[in-house]
Amino acid sequence: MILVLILYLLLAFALFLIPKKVSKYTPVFIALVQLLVFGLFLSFLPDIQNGKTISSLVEWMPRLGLNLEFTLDGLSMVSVLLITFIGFLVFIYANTYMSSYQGTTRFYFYLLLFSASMLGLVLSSNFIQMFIFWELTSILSFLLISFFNENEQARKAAFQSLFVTGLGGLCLLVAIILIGSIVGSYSLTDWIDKAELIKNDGKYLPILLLVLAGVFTKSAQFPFHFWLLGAMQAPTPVSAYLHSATMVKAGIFLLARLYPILGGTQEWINIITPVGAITMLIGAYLAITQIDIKQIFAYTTISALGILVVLFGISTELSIKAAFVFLFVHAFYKASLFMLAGYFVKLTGSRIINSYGGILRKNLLGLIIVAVALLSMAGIPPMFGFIGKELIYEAKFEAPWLSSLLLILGILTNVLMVAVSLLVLFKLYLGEAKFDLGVATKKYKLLLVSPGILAVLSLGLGLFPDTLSGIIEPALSYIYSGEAVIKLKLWHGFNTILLLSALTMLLGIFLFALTYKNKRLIKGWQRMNVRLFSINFNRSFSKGLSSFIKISAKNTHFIQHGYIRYYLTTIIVFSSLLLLFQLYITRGWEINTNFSLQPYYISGVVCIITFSSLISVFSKDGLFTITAMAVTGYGISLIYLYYSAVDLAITQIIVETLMVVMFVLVLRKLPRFIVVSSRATKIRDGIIALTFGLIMAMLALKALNVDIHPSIADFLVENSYTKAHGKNVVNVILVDFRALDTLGEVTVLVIAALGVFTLLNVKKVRK
Amino acid sequence: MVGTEILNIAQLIGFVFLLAALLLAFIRLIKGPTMHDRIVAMDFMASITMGFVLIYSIAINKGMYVDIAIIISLISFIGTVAISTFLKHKNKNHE
Amino acid sequence: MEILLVALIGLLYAGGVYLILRRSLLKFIIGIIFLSNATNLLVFISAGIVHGKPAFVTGGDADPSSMADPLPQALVLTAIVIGFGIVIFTLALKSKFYSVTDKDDSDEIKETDI
Amino acid sequence: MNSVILQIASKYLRILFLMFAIIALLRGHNQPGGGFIGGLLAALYIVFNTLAFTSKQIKDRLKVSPEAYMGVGLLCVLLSFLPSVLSGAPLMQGVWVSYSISDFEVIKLGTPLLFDLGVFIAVMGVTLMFLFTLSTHK
Amino acid sequence: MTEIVLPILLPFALIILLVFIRKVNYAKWIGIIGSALIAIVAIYIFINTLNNGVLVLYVGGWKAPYGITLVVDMLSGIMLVVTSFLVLSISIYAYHFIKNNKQFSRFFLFFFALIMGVNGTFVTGDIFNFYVWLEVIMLSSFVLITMGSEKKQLEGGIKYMALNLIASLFFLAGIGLLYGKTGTLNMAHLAKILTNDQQSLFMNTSAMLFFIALGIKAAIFPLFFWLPASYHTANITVTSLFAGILTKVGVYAFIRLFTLFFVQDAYFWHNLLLISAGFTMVIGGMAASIQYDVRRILSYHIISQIGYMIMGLGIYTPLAIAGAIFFTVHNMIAKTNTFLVSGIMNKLKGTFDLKSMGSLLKEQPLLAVLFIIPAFALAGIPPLSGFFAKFILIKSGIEDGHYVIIAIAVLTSLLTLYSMIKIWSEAFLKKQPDDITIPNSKPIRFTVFIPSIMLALGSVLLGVFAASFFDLTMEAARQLMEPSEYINAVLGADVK
Repeated sequence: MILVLILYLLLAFALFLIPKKVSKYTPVFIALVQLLVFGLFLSFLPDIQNGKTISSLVEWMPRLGLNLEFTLDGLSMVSVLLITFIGFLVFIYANTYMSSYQGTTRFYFYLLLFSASMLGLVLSSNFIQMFIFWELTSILSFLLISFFNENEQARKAAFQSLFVTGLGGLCLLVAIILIGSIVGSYSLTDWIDKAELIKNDGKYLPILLLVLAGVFTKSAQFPFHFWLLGAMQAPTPVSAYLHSATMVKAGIFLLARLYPILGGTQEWINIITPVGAITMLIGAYLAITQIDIKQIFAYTTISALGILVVLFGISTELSIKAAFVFLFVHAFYKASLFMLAGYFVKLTGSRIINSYGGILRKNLLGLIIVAVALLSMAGIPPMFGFIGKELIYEAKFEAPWLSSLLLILGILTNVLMVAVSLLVLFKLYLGEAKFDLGVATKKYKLLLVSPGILAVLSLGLGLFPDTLSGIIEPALSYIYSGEAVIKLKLWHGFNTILLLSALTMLLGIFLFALTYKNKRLIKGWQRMNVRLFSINFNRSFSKGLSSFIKISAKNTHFIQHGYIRYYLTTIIVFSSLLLLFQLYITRGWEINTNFSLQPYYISGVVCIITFSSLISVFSKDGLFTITAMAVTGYGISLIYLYYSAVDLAITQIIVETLMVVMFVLVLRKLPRFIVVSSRATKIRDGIIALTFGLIMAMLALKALNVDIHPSIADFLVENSYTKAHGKNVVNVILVDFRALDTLGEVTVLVIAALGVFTLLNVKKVRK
Repeated sequence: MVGTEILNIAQLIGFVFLLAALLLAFIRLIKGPTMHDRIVAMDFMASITMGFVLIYSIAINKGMYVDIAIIISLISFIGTVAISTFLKHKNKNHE
Repeated sequence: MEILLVALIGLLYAGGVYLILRRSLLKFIIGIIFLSNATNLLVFISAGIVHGKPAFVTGGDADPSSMADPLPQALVLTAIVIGFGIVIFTLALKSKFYSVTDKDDSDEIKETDI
Repeated sequence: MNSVILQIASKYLRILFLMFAIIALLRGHNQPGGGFIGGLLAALYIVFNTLAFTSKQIKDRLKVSPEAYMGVGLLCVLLSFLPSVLSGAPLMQGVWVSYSISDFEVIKLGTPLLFDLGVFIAVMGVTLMFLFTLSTHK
Repeated sequence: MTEIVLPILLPFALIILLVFIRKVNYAKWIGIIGSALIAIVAIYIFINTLNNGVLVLYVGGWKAPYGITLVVDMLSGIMLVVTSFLVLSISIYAYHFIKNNKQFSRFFLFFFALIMGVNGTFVTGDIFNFYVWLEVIMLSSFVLITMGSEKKQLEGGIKYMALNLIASLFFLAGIGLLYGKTGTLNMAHLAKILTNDQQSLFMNTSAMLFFIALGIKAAIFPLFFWLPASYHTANITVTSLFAGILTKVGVYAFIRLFTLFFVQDAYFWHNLLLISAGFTMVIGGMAASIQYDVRRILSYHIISQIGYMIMGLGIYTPLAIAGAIFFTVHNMIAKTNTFLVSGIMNKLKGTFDLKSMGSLLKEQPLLAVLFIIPAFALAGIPPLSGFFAKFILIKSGIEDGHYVIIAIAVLTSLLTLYSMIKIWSEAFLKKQPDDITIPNSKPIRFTVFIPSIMLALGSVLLGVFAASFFDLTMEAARQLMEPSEYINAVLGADVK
C-alpha cells in the first residue's frame, strides 16, 4: 500500500517532466493508473471478505507513537474502491474538460496528489498519520478551489474552505492527542481494544465534541456547510471528485472509523443525529429555490451528507447498513450530476439553469444519462437511489430514538429531493432552445463518457443490487466487529416503507407541479427564505473575520503605538511589578541594619555626586547636563577608588572624559533641549522612576547583606602570580583568566567604531 | 607613634578642607551663572579630587594611588578644554 | 556609609529611568549612562566591598582575605568599556538621525509602528 | 579650532602622554594599568591634539588610518593565542619566556602581554575612529 | 576539544580580514567562503557532540569554575548547526541583495561580528561571558539595522536600540546579584550551588532580572515592542538574518538558564512563562492579521511563534522541551526563508505592500513553491516541519494537562494560517493591479533562489526526517532536564 502511495507521489512529480507534446494525454494516463490501482485493490477483495485484513507497519517515530501504519480492511476497502473508481472517471472527464485552460499540469498534479492523500487517509490505521493525510486533503482542496486564481471569489472561497476545515482539523488533532494520552498509542487496533476505557473516561465528551468538530467541518454539516457552496468555484472535475464523492465523505469515513471506538453512546446519538437531521433538511430545502446548477447540486450534496450523518447517529445496524449503501448511491449519482453540470456549462457558458431550456431536446444520450442520475437522486425505482432510500426509511423507522420525528424529516427531505430532481430534469428538457448547440455538442461529447458509465452503474445496481453487498459486508463487519450479512433487493414486498416511498413520490411530484413554471411562487419563496434564514453564513463569516481584524487593529494600535517612552514605561512598570512581587515573597524589607559609618570625606563625596546627578536630571541646558554628568562620573570613580578598585577608577575617569569630549563634539550639531513635558507627565514619570529606584536600592541592600558562598576569586588571587605571572589581579583576570571576555569586549569596541564610521561617513542622504 | 598621630591630624585637616573646597566649587557649579564659571568649577573639582586621592593614598599607605593622581591631572583638563572649545564655537556662531 | 551608597544607586536608577522617559533623545542617552553607572555600581557592591585593599599580590604572598574581590572589578571594567562603545554609537545614531530629520523628539518617530 | 596655547602645550604633553601610556601598558600586569588604560591614554593625547588643531591636520599627521590600528590590534589579539596552540597547551593558555638581565631583574614576556598590546592598539584605533568621525561629520 | 572555540575565533579572524579588505566584491566572496567554513566547523562539532557527549573546553587551561569554560551539549550543537546553515544561505543571498555602495562595504564585517556573538552565546558556559556575547550581538545588530541610513531605518534603529539597551542592563544587574550570592560565574557551578541551596529564594530576584532581559531579547509579551517597530525597516538581508537568529538567542538563553539553574520555585516560573507565552502568541497573531506589508506580517509572526517556544519551556516536561527545541529550529529555517522570499518579491515588484503586488504565481512559479513551503511549514501543515513541532508541543501540553494554553496555541495557528494565506493569495494568486507600475528591474538570475531553495529543502527534510531529528531534540531535552551530566562534564565530580 505504501508502494501505491509512493507511486502516486512519484507520478505527481513526474508530471512536470512530461514534454509538451504528449502532455495532452496525461490525464488519460493517470486515469489508467487509477483503474489499475482499482483493479489491484479489487483483487484483495476476496481476502477481505474472508475477514482478513492486510496491514503493514514501518516504524517512524516510535517514541511519539507515530508510525507508518496502513491497514486494508472492510471499511477502507469501500472507500478505496470509490476513490480510485471515481478518480478514474474524473480524470477521463477532465481530459476533455480542462483541455482549454492554462496550467493544467499543476491542476493534475494537485488532483493526483489529492487522490494519493485520500487513499492515504482511508488506509491509515495510525491516527496521527491519518490526520496528516486529512490535512493534506484540506490543503489540496484549497489549492484546487483557488485554481482560477485571478477570480477573487475563488480565492475567498478557497480560503473559507481551508479556514473552516483547518479549524476542524485542529480540533480533530487535539482530540486524537487526547485519546492518545488515554490509550498511550495512536494505533487503530489499540484504540479499538481500549474503546471501553475511552468511553468511560471523564474526557469522553470533550473528545467527542472535538472529533465531531472535525467531522462536521469536513463533511459540511450545518452550520459549517457554507464553505461547500463557495467551493463550487473550483473547476467542475474538482467539484465532482472532491466536493461530492470523496473529500466531503472523509468526515463520514471518520465517523465510521471511530464508531467502534467512540460510537453508540448516548452522547454520540444525541449530538450527531440532530445535526445531521437539520443539515439534510436545510440542504434539500434550500436546493429547490436555487437557479445556479452547481449550487443546486451543492445543496443536495449537503443534504445527502446530512442523511449519512443521521444514519451514523442512529447507530443501529440497519442504519449503518443504509449509510454504506447510500454512500455508493450518492457517490454515483452526484459525481455524475456534477460532471453533467460541467457539460452544460461548457455547452452554454452559463451556470444559470433557466438558460438551459431545451438543451437536451436533440441529445438523446445526454437526456438518458441525466434522467438516470436525477431519478436516482429522487429515489425512484428501479434506480439504485430507490434502494438507498428504502433502506434509509427503514433505518429511520426503526430508530431507537425519536424515530417518528426523524422519519417525518426524512420524508420531507426526500419530497424536496424529488421535486428538485424533477425541476432540474424538466427545465433541461422542456423550454425553448436558445442556442444552436450542434457543434458544441459534438465537441464535448467525450464529456459524457464518465457520467454515462456512472448512469449505467446506477441503473445496473438498481436492478441487481446484491452485487454490492459483497463489498459492504466487510465494512459492516469492521464496525460491528463480527460477521455481517446483507441482502439487497429491489423489491421488498408491500409494507409501510413502500407506502411511504409512494407517498414521498406523490408529494414530490405535487410540489414539483406547484413550483414548475410558477415563477411568482418561487420568487416569493426565495424572498421568504431570505427573510427566514437571514443569517447568510458566507457573509457572516466574512463579517466575523473583518470584525476580528478590526479588534486586532484596535488592539495592535493600543499596544504598538509608537511612543518609545511608553514602551519603556511599560517595561519599567512591568519589571517593577515583578521585582516588587519578588521582594514581597522574599520579605525584602527584613534587612538587618548594622551599618558601619564610613569616614565623613567619602560620605561628603557621595552627597555631592547625588546632587550633581540630580542637577543632571533636571537641568534644561545641554552643556550643563553634561558637566554635571561628568562630575557624577568622576565621583563614581572616586567611590571605586575608595573601595580598592584602582584600575576601575582609572578607566572610569578616562572613559568619562572621553564621553564628555564626544558629547561635546555631537552637541555642536544638536539643538537645545526644547521639548517640555507637561507637569502631570513629569510627576507620573517621577513616581515611576522613584519606585523603580527604590526597588533597585532594596535589591542592592539585599545584595550587600547576603552571605557569600566561597568566591572563585580566591583561586584567582592565589594563582595570579604563581601561575599567571602577574601581580595586578584585575589585569590578570582581564588578559588571562577571562581573556575571552576581553576579546569580546574589544570586538564590541571595534564594531562600535566601524559602526559609527559606517553611519556617519557617508554623503548626506536625501531627507 | 607621634609621627602617625600628626599624620592623622594632618589628614583630617586635609580632608576637611578639601571637602569644604569641593562643596564650594560645587555650589559655584550649580549657581553658575555663566557656563564659564561652571567650567572653571569643574576643573577645580578635578584638582580637588586629585588632592583627595593623594591624601587617601597616604592614609592607606599605598603608593600606587599617586599614579592615579597623575593620570587625573593629565586628563582632567581635556574635558574642560573640550567644553571650552564648544563654548567658543557657539559664541562665534552667535556673532 | 553603605546605606548612602545604596541610596546613590537607587537615585541613579531613578534618575536614569526618569531621563529615559523624556522625549528628548539626548536625555535618553544621558539616562542610559546613568543606568549603566548604576548597574555597574550594583555589580560592584554586590560581591561585598572592602576599602583600601586593592587586589594586588605582593611578592609571592597572596592572601585572598586581605584584599578586595578582584572579579567584580574586572567585570565592571569590561562593562564600562562596553558601555562606552555603546553610548558613543548611540550618540552617533542620534546625531545622524538629527541630521537626516531635524528631529529630537521621540514622540514624532512613530512612523515605523502602526 | 586653533589655539596657540594648546598647540604649544600639545608639543610638550606628547612625551608625557605617550610615556604614561606605554608605562601603563607595560607594567599593567603588576601595577595599575593595562592595555585599555594605556590605549585610552594614548588616544586621549590625540583627542587633545584634535582640540588644539583641526581633525584634518591630525589625520594627515597620523599617516596610519584608525582602521589599520584596529586591524593590527585585533590581529595581535588573535596571534597571542597561537603560541599556546602551537605548543600543545590548552588554548589561550599563557606562554611565558623569561630573560634574566641580572640576578635581581627578570623580564618576563608572555602571550598575555601580546594580548594586552593588541588591546592597546585596538582601543587606540577605536577611540581615534570615534573622534574623527564625530568631529568631521556634518 | 579545542575546536569548540572555533565558532568564535573563525568569525573573529574573518573580521580582522574584513577590516583590511574593503572592496565589496571581495568581501562577498569572503562572506560566502567564511560562512561555509563556519558551517563545516559547526557540523564537525555537532558530530563530535553526538559521539562524545558534552564537550568542554577550559579556555586558557584554567579549570572550571575559575576560568571561562566553553561547553557544547546537544542543544548548543543543534543551534550551532542550524545557525551556520542559515548563515551560509544568507551570505549567498547577500551576494545579490547587498548594494555595492560605500554604506554596505562593511556589511560582512558586522555580519560576522553578529555570528561571532551568536556562536559565543551558544558555546559559552559562563554567565558573564554570555553577557559579553550578547553585547557583541546587540552592537553589531544596531549597526546592521541602521545600515542604509534611511529615515525609516534610523527610526527603527533607535527603537530597537532603546529597548535592547535596557535589556542588557537588566542582564548585567542580574549577573551582579548572582555573583554576589554565589561567588561564581560558571553556569554549571551555579547550577550545582543553586540546586543544593534550599534557601535561595533570593535567587529569584536575579532570575526575575534575567527574565526581563531575556524577555526583551526574545520579544515576549509585554516586552516585544522593539521588534515590530524595527524589523521591517532594515535591508532585507539583515531582516532575514535577524528573524532567523536574533530572538532565538533569547529563546536559547531562556531554555538554558531556566533548565540549568533557575529551577527553584518552578510553579511560579512556569506559570509566568505560560501566561506570557499565551499573550505573546495571541497578540502577535492578531497584530499580524491586520498588516498588509509582507515584512510586518512576518515580523509579528516571529513574536507569535516565540510564544510557542516559551510555552514549551513553560510546560517543562522533556517532551515539551524537545518540542520547544524542535519548534525553534523549524521556525528559524522557515521564518528566514519567508523573509528571503519576501526580498525576492520586493526585487520583482519593487514593493513590500501586498496591495500592489500580484500575479507572482504565473510569473514566478518557482518562487511560489519556495514561498508556500515555508509558509505552510509555519502554519503547521503536515508533513512539513512545523506540523511535527506543533504536534509535539500540543501533545506535551495535553499530557501535562495545560488545556487553556493548548487551546490558545491551536487557535493561534489558525491565525498564522490566515496570514500566510493572505500573503499567498494577495501576492501570488491575485492579478497584478493595473494601476501600479512596476519599476523596471533586471530579470532575476537563478542564483538568487539558491539560498531559498536550500532552506526550503531544510524545511521539507526536517519534516521527512522528523523522526531522527526528534530523537536529537529528545536527547537534548534529556540533557537539559537532567543537568547533572552537564555539570559533571564541566566541573568534574570533585568540585563542591
